[in-house]
Amino acid sequence: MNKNNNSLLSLENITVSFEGFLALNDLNLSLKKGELRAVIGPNGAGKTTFLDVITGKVKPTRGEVFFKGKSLIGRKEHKIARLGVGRKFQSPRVFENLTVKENLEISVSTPKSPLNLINKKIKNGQLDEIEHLMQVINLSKKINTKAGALSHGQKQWLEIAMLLGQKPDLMLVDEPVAGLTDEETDLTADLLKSLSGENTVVVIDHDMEFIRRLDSNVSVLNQGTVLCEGTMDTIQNDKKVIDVYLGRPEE
Amino acid sequence: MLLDSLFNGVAIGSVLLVAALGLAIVFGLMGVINLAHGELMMLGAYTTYVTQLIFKLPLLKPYYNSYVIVSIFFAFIVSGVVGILLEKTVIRKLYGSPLETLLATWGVSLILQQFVRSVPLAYGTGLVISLIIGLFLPTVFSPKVKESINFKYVKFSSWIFASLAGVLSGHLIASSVSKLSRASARNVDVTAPAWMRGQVEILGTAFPKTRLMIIIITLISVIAITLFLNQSAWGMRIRAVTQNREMSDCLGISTEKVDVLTFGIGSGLAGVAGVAVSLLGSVGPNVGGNYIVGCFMVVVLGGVGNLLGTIFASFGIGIMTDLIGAGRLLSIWPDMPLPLSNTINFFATTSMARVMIFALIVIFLQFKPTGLFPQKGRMVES
Amino acid sequence: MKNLLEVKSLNTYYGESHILRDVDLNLKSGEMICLIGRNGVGKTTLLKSLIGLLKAKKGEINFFGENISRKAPHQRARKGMAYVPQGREIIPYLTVEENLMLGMESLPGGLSKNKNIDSSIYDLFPILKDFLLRKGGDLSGGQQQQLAIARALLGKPKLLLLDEPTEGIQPNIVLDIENAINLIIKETGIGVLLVEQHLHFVRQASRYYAMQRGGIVASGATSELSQTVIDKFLSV
Amino acid sequence: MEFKNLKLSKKTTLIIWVIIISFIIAAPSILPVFRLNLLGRYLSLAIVALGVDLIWGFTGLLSLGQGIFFALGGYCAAMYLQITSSSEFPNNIPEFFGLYGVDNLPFFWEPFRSPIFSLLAIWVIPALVAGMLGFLVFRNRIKGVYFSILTQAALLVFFNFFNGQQKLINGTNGLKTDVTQLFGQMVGSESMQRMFFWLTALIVVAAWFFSKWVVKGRFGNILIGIRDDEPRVRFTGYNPVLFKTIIFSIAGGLAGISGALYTVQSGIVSPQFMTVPFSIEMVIWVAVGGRGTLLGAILGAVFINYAKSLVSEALPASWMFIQGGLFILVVTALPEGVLGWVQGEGPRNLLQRFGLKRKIETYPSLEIKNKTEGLKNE
Repeated sequence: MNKNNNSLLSLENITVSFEGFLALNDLNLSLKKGELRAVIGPNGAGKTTFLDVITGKVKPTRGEVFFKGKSLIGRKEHKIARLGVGRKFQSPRVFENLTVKENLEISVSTPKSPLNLINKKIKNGQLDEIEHLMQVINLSKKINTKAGALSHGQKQWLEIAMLLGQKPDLMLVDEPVAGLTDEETDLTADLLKSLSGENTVVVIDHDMEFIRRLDSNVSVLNQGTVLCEGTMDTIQNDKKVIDVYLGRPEE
Repeated sequence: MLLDSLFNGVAIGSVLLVAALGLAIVFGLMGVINLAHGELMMLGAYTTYVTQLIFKLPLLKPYYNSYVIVSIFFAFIVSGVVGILLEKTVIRKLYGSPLETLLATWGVSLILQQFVRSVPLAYGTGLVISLIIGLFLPTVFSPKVKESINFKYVKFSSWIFASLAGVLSGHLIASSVSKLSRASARNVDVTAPAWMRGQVEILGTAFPKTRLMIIIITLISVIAITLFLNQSAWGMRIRAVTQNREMSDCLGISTEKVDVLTFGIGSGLAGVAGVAVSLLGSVGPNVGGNYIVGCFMVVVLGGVGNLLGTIFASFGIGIMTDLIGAGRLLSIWPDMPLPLSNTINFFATTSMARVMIFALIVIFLQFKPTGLFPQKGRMVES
Repeated sequence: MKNLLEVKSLNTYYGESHILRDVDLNLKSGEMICLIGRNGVGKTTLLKSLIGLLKAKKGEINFFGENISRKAPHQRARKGMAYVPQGREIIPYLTVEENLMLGMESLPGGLSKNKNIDSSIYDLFPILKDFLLRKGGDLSGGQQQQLAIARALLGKPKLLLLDEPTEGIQPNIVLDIENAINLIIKETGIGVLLVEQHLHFVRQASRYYAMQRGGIVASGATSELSQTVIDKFLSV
Repeated sequence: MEFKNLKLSKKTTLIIWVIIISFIIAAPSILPVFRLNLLGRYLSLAIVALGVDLIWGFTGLLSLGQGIFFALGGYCAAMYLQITSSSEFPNNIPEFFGLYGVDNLPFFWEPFRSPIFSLLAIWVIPALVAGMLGFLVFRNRIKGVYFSILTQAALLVFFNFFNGQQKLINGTNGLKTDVTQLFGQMVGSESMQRMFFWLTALIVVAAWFFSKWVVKGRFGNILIGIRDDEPRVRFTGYNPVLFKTIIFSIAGGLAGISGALYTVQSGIVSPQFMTVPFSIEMVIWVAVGGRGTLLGAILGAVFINYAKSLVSEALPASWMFIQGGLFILVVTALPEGVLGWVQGEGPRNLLQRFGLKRKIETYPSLEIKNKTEGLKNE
């Protein structure tokens, strides 16, 4: 077994096939603890499927996923989440009929058993945590507002806060700045940057300005496989990447 | 013996199949569960009854023997038109919220049940006739007329004409067939014409002709619907919309029309099933309710969006019902151990067979939650 | 010459996200124009708003001088717009032949009156003839792309909307597709609105519009498409 | 599914409760016995409606089979009453057994000699059956309409089963309670019925407090989360199967209690409790009252049933039309029910609502994904 021991997450030869269509094709990728990693790639490169495989939504046709040395294949979504994998979805998916506070309560509560939730009051430490998170995302004043009434950007941030509240060892963030204004985009980039080090973060996005601002290692996916990895500068000068994004060089 | 059992199973299965066919098509293609499906069957059964009485009139008497065949067409049109009306008024507003559709169609089923109780069948027929004229008359005009601003007047006046025609025909039927002129909650009976009574002998076993007739109706319905879906222009449009609604729209297909048509055909098939059901027993306001849960079991077991699944599930359930319900396993295997034979005896009635089959389906779903033939790839997006 | 398509301050939302912001654009018959910009800037949203899959919240879409921004996609298709979406959107369980026939739905009389596929389409895409009875979903990406374009052309459109026709397709097929499209424009004089990343193809358009964050930020003749513009709007 | 979740304001809740309670207290003195008994029955139906609101209004599970659990509760209560009152019959077992030549009490009825066991069985047995059925279905991520039609099929199966078993449970005839005795009094007697009325009223209030407690805190929020976006709940580390099973089981237990109270006040339990229309009606009580409000369930159950009995007396044929129309009207025009309508901007938007405006789907692609997920998982 070719398991890299100092990596937090490693995907080995992952292949996902939907009725003959290869969404992921022999994908290999590994992440060190505390790393911030950006993943880019053209449409249909398999970025979202890549997250689906890690979080247990899609079972790969072939290959292995190791997280903290444990295989994730065949585990249920909620079990993987409890192991410490948190995910933020492409369009913000917060519980719109619950208030900001209730949304955060759901994310910070542990243990996540029905009995605990129905019986016991939320722990004081967890309340403090919520307080803290609301300051981080600047929503302290909207504590009792229904999440559905928040602006798009606020929802994006609430979802990031919910992700943080889960205290995951690995945060998977899918297009966090879609539909945000320039200013919000910059703030989000700074927020994510400040999280790395303590947390391990994977960010998927299209917005190159944003990715550049993250100032991290970048993996380029194309046709379901990792095309190239490196810093933004390396990537930009890589011939394969330019080909994918711009087509063949002009004759 | 085995042939007997097989025939019975197929007979039960074909009733299920013809009843479930429309439901499965509408569910598979549109993602809508229609709880009024049973009542659309009921309308088909009453149509058979009305047709029968009309064919007893002196003018039509010579053709009496063919009334069952004619009523299949009538039933298809009556239930289909009511279905179209249902789609245009209620279902269309609820696409994308299947649970709400479930409740609304249940409301429709209550209204339809009470309708046949409180409205004399003659005037009911008149109403259906005006619906048919009202819905179809405006469609015969050329596209040029349709696009003009005055088309709404054309529509309006065709509805007036339709109501007049409906009232007149209702009155005509009421005055010529006295049995249809009064409302009644009592069950009525359809008597099969002479050529359909009695039995046929095949390979030394006697089969009732009505059952054979139902098998034939089912067979024809399945073949017709398969041909329609696979060969006709509208069939192609329906398949396209089911598989990729947005792109079909972009190609110029009016998805609205496709929805109406699909629902109308599914409902029409319920009417055909109603004809079959009317041959089996008496016809009453509740006749559809007796079959609807069987249809649901077929849909759940067969999986969505696959005609083959519906067919397999129907015959599977039909044969199982016969095997369990008639206690046939015992006669096939007489010396089985006592506890087993006791259990089988316990379930050896039609209603207990349903209990057993439901348990089997729940067990089956533990292994294949999507049914026998799950739809592959893109789901219905409505 | 009058504009075939004229878009005026178009605004489209996707849920609450404001995707298109005051887009202006015009196109003449016989002209190919190209939309450029990185992933996620709203190019696909613009095409979807033009064909009607997304309803524009504000603004006008004039096609042959008629504002069609309230019409349903199938009505726009019948007026002469054809759409080749990203990802092709072949009807997967229909055969290639049936998929092609669907293209004729937008002709007067629709499918019911137009049953024969114009064989000149096989001159453009010979490969399709060999696969007529296969299921559309079984074709490879490049074949599906050719099928999608052929399907669009069979409706004899006045305007063709092409969304990344060369994406994920092997180079020789890309050339075939480019040639086919150039030929169509020359022969039939239709307008083409192209969304494209591959520079080679972009250069064949007469004009370009560059998009960023949902708005048009630059436009001009493709011959003047300088390296700075490319770097700014297109490259990684 | 898209609908707003409304929390009734404290003030509204209080006002409604004051009205309900003052009506309940006044009822025995203003209503004739016959009407009082009817009101008592309808109040007991409010309990099953609370359960429907818990599973449908809060969790998004549309069960069309609550009649199963309702009837189970009724059978448990009726059998206890029959057994305790059977001393004058041969073999000291309920009379009907004699008709089918059964001499010994079937073993599974044996524990029902104990009042405590019976009292427990009234809600524990339905809760267990619901829990088991629910677990098997939820485990496979069967949801939406699939869940609904499966529960309806289950209902019919139970109906057939109870209808067919003369020797064990008196089949079609059901079990009568009005001729049995409790504490030395006839259950059908006026004083006993008055007592049951008070008991029912008390239990309705208790059941409301209990339901309120269930949905109040984080547990209830998870239920709402499951209703609105189940995958998201899963990715946050919760197991929806457990939550759904528990709430379905709770609703089953409430249905059982409701069925028992209804049985002793109507004087009989029979397989008729498990007919399809009755179970669907339960849903419409909640829909009319306002789903996700709990109080709406109580009001809906009582008022619709009262209206039903009044209309049926005056114009027997028209109730089905009215009820059918009500279904369609509520679903298309008043998706949040009467309470939701009053609480929201209903009165002001009266006209607009009748224009049947559709809400804009916020994230179409996401919603489609959710919808199809239930059918597509492997």
